[in-house]
Amino acid sequence: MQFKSMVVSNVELSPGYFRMRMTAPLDLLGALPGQFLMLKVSDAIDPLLRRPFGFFDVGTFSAEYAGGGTQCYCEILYKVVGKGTRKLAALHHGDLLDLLAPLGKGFDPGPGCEEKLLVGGGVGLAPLYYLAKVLVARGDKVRLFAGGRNRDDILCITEFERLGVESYVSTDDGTLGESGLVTQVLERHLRASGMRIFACGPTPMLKAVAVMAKKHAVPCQVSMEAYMACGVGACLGCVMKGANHSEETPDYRCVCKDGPVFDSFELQWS
Amino acid sequence: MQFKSMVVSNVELSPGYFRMRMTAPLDLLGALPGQFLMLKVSDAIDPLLRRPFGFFDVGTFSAEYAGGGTQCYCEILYKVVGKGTRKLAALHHGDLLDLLAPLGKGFDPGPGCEEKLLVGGGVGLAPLYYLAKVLVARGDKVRLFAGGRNRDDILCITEFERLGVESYVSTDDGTLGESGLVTQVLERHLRASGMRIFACGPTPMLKAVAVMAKKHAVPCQVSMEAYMACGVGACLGCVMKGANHSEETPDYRCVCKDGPVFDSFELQWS
Amino acid sequence: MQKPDMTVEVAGIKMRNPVMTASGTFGYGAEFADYLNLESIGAMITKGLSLKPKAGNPTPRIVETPGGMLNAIGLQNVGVDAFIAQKLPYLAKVDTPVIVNVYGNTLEEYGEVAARLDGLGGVAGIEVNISCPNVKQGGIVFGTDPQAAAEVVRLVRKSTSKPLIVKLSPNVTDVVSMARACADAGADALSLINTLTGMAIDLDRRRPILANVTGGLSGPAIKPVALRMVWQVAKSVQLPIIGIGGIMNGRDALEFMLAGASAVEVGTASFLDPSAAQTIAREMEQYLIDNGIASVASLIGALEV
Amino acid sequence: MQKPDMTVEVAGIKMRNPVMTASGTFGYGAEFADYLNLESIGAMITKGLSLKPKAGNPTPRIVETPGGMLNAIGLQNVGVDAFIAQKLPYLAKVDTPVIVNVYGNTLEEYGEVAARLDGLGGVAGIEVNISCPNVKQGGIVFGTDPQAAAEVVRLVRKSTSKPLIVKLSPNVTDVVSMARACADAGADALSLINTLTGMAIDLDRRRPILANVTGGLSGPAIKPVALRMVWQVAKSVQLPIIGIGGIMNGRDALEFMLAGASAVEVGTASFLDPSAAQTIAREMEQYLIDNGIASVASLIGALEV
Ligand SMILES: Cc1cc2nc3c(=O)[nH]c(=O)nc-3n(C[C@H](O)[C@H](O)[C@H](O)COP(=O)(O)OP(=O)(O)OC[C@H]3O[C@@H](n4cnc5c(N)ncnc54)[C@H](O)[C@@H]3O)c2cc1C
Ligand SMILES: Cc1cc2nc3c(=O)[nH]c(=O)nc-3n(C[C@H](O)[C@H](O)[C@H](O)COP(=O)(O)OP(=O)(O)OC[C@H]3O[C@@H](n4cnc5c(N)ncnc54)[C@H](O)[C@@H]3O)c2cc1C
Ligand SMILES: Cc1cc2nc3c(=O)[nH]c(=O)nc-3n(C[C@H](O)[C@H](O)[C@H](O)COP(=O)(O)O)c2cc1C
Ligand SMILES: Cc1cc2nc3c(=O)[nH]c(=O)nc-3n(C[C@H](O)[C@H](O)[C@H](O)COP(=O)(O)O)c2cc1C
Ligand code: FES
Ligand code: FES
Repeated sequence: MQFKSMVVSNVELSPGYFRMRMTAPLDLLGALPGQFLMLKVSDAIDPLLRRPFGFFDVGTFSAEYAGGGTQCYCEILYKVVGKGTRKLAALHHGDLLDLLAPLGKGFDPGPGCEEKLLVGGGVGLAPLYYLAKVLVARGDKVRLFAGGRNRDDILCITEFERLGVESYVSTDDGTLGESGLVTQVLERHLRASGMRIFACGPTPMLKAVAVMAKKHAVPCQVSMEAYMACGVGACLGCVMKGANHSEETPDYRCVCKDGPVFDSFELQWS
Repeated sequence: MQFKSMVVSNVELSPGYFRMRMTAPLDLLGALPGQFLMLKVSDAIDPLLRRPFGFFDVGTFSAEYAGGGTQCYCEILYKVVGKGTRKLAALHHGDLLDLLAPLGKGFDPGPGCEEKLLVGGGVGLAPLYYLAKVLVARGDKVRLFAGGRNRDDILCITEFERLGVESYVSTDDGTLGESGLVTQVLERHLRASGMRIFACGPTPMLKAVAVMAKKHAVPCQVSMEAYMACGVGACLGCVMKGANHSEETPDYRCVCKDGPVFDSFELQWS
Repeated sequence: MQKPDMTVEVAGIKMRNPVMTASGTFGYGAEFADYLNLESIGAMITKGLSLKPKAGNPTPRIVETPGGMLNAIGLQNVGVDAFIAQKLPYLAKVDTPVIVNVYGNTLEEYGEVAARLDGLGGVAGIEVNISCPNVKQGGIVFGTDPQAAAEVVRLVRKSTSKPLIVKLSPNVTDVVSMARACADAGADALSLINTLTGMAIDLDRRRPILANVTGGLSGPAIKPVALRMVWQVAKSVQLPIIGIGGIMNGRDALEFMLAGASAVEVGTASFLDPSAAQTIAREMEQYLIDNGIASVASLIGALEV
Repeated sequence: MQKPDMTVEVAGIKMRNPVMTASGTFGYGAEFADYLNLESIGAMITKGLSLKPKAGNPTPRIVETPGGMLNAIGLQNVGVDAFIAQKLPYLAKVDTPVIVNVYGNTLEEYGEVAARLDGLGGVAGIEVNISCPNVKQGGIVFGTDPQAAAEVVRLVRKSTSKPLIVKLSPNVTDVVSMARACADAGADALSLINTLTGMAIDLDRRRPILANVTGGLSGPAIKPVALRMVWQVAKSVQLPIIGIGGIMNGRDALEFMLAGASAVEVGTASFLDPSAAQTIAREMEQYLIDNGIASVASLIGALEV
């Protein structure tokens, strides 16, 4: 869908990290965790391209300004890194945005009997929160492994805990939770069956998780990032190498259309 | 000077016409009527170039938000015509702008004994208001001839009248004041000596005024507009032909540096 | 007032309005079906097609620049056979002309791809890309040397009876001589411009941002260059011209028509707004209505210089 | 940390930092004295100078475009004699190298203008503009044909002992062959790029906006093209390069240095902010401090490809 959305709120959670709520048509309630949206930050040419963000949450609220009617919303959790996100951070209630959503393929939650291990860090936690919400609602057992360089990379843990998700935090410098890599903490919980990993975060972290998942033969889905222009599979700007890619037998996947969530075994990690 | 300025207020006077007050350093009190400022509407690349505007007013006020201290301001009166002015119209109290001011050469008020005839229309009235204010403060006799296609082009007449300026309004369609051209009304008041004309408005109007001033041998100054890039006489983008210009003996004047106010006899009007 | 006549005809291809989608920016059409009515635009041009499937360049392949973007996709495509088997059937059902953009690594390949498409229902015409800056093997020569370009065009002309559009590169000293060479070699129409070759650098990593180092610049930034070239070529060559480059709205499109274009292609704009092509056609029509202009074709080359 | 070494030397001209002001965008220097410290920048390049005073083109001469601007000033200038009499004395008092940009309507004029400036105190070097797109008489040929360019450079070389910079046009198929021709003919350094030829149209009036119809595109929009050309030339030619095109801030300037430029020229940015050249030099220094880089010269050509 393409729709005009109104900013409901846009709050700085911790320095440089913002949570923004936008209005959406009711159809967006069908959006899957892991799918994403693309928004046009400016109607001028700067910045030119849309910016992609995962869903941090999708739901409904009673919109006071709309006379208490039920209004669908979506939320993103974003980090200010460049000119687009800088402009986003300056938006206020009432500002309008143009959205494409939902885009791409989301997480496959798998059977309910499995234990769901969510692994992420920084803004990688954003789509995992929406995933956790959906999994918890289904009654699944969910654990969160949140890692980062330091405490600033660990966001919204209380939100996860409020859902009843058990959280394991680790930081490289030990400023929050255990000191060390998130994969070390994750590995202690891994068993060969009845588990499924969902990971989102910086590519090196995803790679480490993918390698570990392979070693322990645990199914693992990763949510990837790539520079995007169109978001709909048309420009071929956002591709990644599939597991069997070679110069002779090319196997590129579009992050925007075939992903952003991939089975970690499908991708080439070298 | 180049300085950062804060928007104090930005009010729509009539549909599409705005009056904006901005803070300025005290030195700006030296700005002459007819001089102008250039402001950067956006810190991004769109719009890229600065936009030029005449001074509608320059003065001081007691700034409540600055603890009642005396603050210098400048004001512009502008019409929304394109993307730069559209962006300007969206500014609020507290927004920041980058200004170059004062630029160019202002009106030469001439001796006090003369009668001052101000001729303008639309936003051309803007610099004339500041001129009227200065002339009235000197004790000069000032008359305003405001013309336009219809009533929407006649702005701020009450402001002029509040200064004690006698105003003669004419519109092409007769929706305000006399029906007809401003030059017809002006001509009725012209005498060969003891008068000085100051005109600002669309080029055809200025040309008509210049021709009439010549016919009656009345000194006449006109404030011109031109596309500008630098505003300081460096790019040579804003030139006009001087009276003696020819291909062989070129005589170009910079509107930004040699103008925007010119003696009407100096320019080529063909 | 009556609705204005928005139809145009280019190289025998009749279009309901002058707005076509530019190759490489509209996938194979289906990607955009959710966002606009494919039967509301003038024509669709598909992603550049080569004889064999092509992997394209390593990533990153795109980067934003001031008022534009660079791409170095490297012509990743499914190859002509897969296109015919998998993509064309969908496109053929849409009541809008489909123009297939083709590319060859060698002179011969150009001829072969064109030959495979000849006689196929659902293919309204062929746009020959002699101007892709992002592939190494000779692409540059075909697009920048009039003789080489003429050779490609002659061969493709022999290989197909379809309407033949040749797409020109802006990375040349003299676009008019390229245009003349293609016209003389048998092109039915010319489209221009393809992207300007550019580069972006990651200062902190001290590396080019694109894996391919250089890429093609598109978007609003290039519009003045595109307008100039369209105007130059339209003045000098007696073929219909399709204008391309930074078209974002109806006014931009109409400016290209004044400069001499019979139709336009919309590229980067479809990334900013997937319904751009339809919106632009609508804005053009509205401009005609607002200004009492009866037919869009009357604006072609109507610039007063 | 110690202050980094910002000095560079180009064609024997020693500069306190790599930021020069581009010809035609900084007048004759004095226009900017109120807005920045002329002794804080690397060098000043003056408006293109011809033998006789030149009226330039009719107006409008400038127009804004997406992320850039077109200009068709047409080299309005006071002529070399008036420059020496009226402008140079002021400039000579400023402790910053002054480079004089020169232009000839004919081959001979190039030689004569250069000869008049030879031996003059206060002139640190000459930048030969073989690339102005806005004048009719042959300007295009000198800037787009390697032989013609080489002829100009040889003649100017003979006419002056000053450091000789040749400014290249981007409106060519192969900028490297232009660069080589100028290098072989005796240039001490190359500066690039001049403006890209473009056009803008007033849809409602159905007329070109510029009286000259076409003009030169400058500003952020052209930066990717400029970076690419600087990189191509720096790889292939053994002369110092001065990078120009859309430089708006210190990061932009440093990107050009990574691509191979020994110094940069700031053009359009001075219109947006008359203190731009000084600000950019300061931002470059700050980047070096923040990243512990001891000398700006160490970044020249440091791009890892
Ligand atoms: C599927 C997907 C989901 C994402 N979800 C989130 C999220 O939930 N929260 C969040 O903070 N960020 C998320 N990102 C990253 C986010 O898109 C970038 O941080 C953002 O585009 C940066 O824009 P900018 O203008 O501030 O930065 P700039 O560096 O100025 O952007 C320049 C260009 O690079 C692109 N770009 C820069 N960084 C990235 C990146 N990491 N990934 C993709 N493109 C990039 C921009 O889109 C733009 O085209 C996601 C990215 C993808 C692909
Ligand atoms: C010395 C001077 C004083 C002026 N004073 C006033 C004033 O007091 N009030 C007011 O409303 N307007 C004034 N103008 C005109 C004002 O500068 C333009 O209306 C404004 O720049 C339009 O910008 P835009 O982005 O909205 O329009 P766009 O059409 O989008 O602008 C595109 C480009 O054209 C230039 N441009 C467009 N119209 C004009 C114009 N009439 N004159 C000069 N450049 C133009 C813009 O500066 C910009 O570079 C003055 C112009 C000059 C030269
Ligand atoms: C991502 C991308 C891919 C492109 N692929 C092709 C292609 O395969 N064949 C081709 O002829 N042109 C290709 N182009 C060029 C466009 O068709 C068009 O000529 C160019 O982008 C300029 O138009 P625009 O400014 O409207 O985008 C591509 C452009 C982009 C941005
Ligand atoms: C208004 C204007 C006038 C110019 N005049 C000259 C000139 O006289 N000689 C010259 O060599 N280049 C001239 N140029 C080109 C600039 O020096 C520079 O090469 C070009 O603008 C690209 O740099 P930028 O993008 O930083 O502006 C002019 C550019 C502009 C915008
Ligand atoms: S962003 Fe265009 S194909 Fe993925
Ligand atoms: S605006 Fe640059 S010289 Fe007047």
